Amino acid sequence: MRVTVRLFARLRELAGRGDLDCECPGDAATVADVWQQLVARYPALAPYERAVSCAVNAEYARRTSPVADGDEVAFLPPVSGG
Amino acid sequence: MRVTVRLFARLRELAGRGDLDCECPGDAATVADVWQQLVARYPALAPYERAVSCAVNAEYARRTSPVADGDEVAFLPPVSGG
Amino acid sequence: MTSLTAITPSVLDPVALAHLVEAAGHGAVCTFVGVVRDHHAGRQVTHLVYEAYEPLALKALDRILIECADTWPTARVAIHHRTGPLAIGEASVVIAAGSPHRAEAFAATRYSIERLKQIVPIWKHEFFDGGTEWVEGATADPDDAGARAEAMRRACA
Amino acid sequence: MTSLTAITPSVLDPVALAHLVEAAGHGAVCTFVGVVRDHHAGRQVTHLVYEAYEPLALKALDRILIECADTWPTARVAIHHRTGPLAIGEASVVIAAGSPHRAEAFAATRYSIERLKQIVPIWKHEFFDGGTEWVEGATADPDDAGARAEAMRRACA
Repeated sequence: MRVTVRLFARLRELAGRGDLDCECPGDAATVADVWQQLVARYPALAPYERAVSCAVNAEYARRTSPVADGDEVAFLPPVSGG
Repeated sequence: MRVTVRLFARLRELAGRGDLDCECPGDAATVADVWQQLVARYPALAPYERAVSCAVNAEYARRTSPVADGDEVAFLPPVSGG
Repeated sequence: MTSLTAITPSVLDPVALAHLVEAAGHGAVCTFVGVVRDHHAGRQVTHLVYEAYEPLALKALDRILIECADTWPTARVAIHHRTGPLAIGEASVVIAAGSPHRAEAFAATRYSIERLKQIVPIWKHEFFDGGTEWVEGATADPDDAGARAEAMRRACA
Repeated sequence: MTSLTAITPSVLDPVALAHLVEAAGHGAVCTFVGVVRDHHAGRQVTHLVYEAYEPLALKALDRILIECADTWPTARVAIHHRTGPLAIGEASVVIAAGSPHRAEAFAATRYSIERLKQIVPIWKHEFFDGGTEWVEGATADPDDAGARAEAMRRACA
């Protein structure tokens, strides 16, 4: 299955892009699986392991949340609005 | 000695006027003396005895504050700005 | 030229007041507007008239600014109160506070409205269907430490 | 037609936001404006760029409005946040809350800015003399009860 990954702010800069496709092996995967794939491809993201928040289809999600083919999975560094 | 008394809001309405002159016997008097004179003339003000604040020459004062000839003595019902 | 404190029969301008408290290095501006309500104590209010002992009211507003400066030295505060007849929905008072960080701006604004209601000689004359009434709140005593502490408590400071 | 929540590259308008939270029976309007500061962490800031994950940021703002409605049912709240490049002195965020009495308006405004900083996916890119830096604050977790309690505490509610 394939998901679209979105990265923001410093994560986007570390990866060098804000949008990318990610292939996960098999039919079932979680947000954590997508993150693992991502870090394998962009090791510079690894330090954000504990600080990152995630969203699936523009709703906040947990690492354990399931993702389906075609989903948009976003990884968010600590926020700093205001 | 003579002072100018200023009354506001409901005190003004109870007395029927906002400015009046007040004669105090002798050369020395306090705000409390002026209030006594005032209540003698306008008994309707008596219930405000405990609730009233006072000012001499547009500065907050105590009942025991001295007043001098020509001073402006103001009596203020509880305030309600805002 | 707008001044930091005013007692005025003119329509109040929150934007002008907010500009007045801007400063280099300020990251926060908090504004409070008191608006004439259409009802009070279960009665339909038609309009209000505010009366002030103007010279003392101005001094009391200045005193509030000094109290704020003592407590939040980095904040800048402005307070304007309107007098005369006011229609429902009009602003009776506007307070603005600017500061480097938001905590001081919020606290100084809230503290100022609490203190205004305690010590500024202004009176609200309420006109409602079937009569009028002078609203009477606090007996003004600027030196009452208990009142000042209560204003600080409400300002969460 | 201005909406209660917005993530927008346009200049923010505190007056329009204050109008949005007016209602019959409201006696208080509190407004907070966050302003771009000229320095941060000892550095001279030249300008900022805000980035947002817009669809989720809008949902997070709506969530804050719902939390406010649960806590202060009589208050009406509006929140606009700007994105893109901002100069020193420009408004990055405006929050307005109207309510019958002042306590709710102050609390809802303060709570909203605290929650915004906790859970709204917006990032500040700081440009200063000699470099740039992404500011990173809170790890966003809307369900973190401790964070929400801290926002309530700061709102003095």
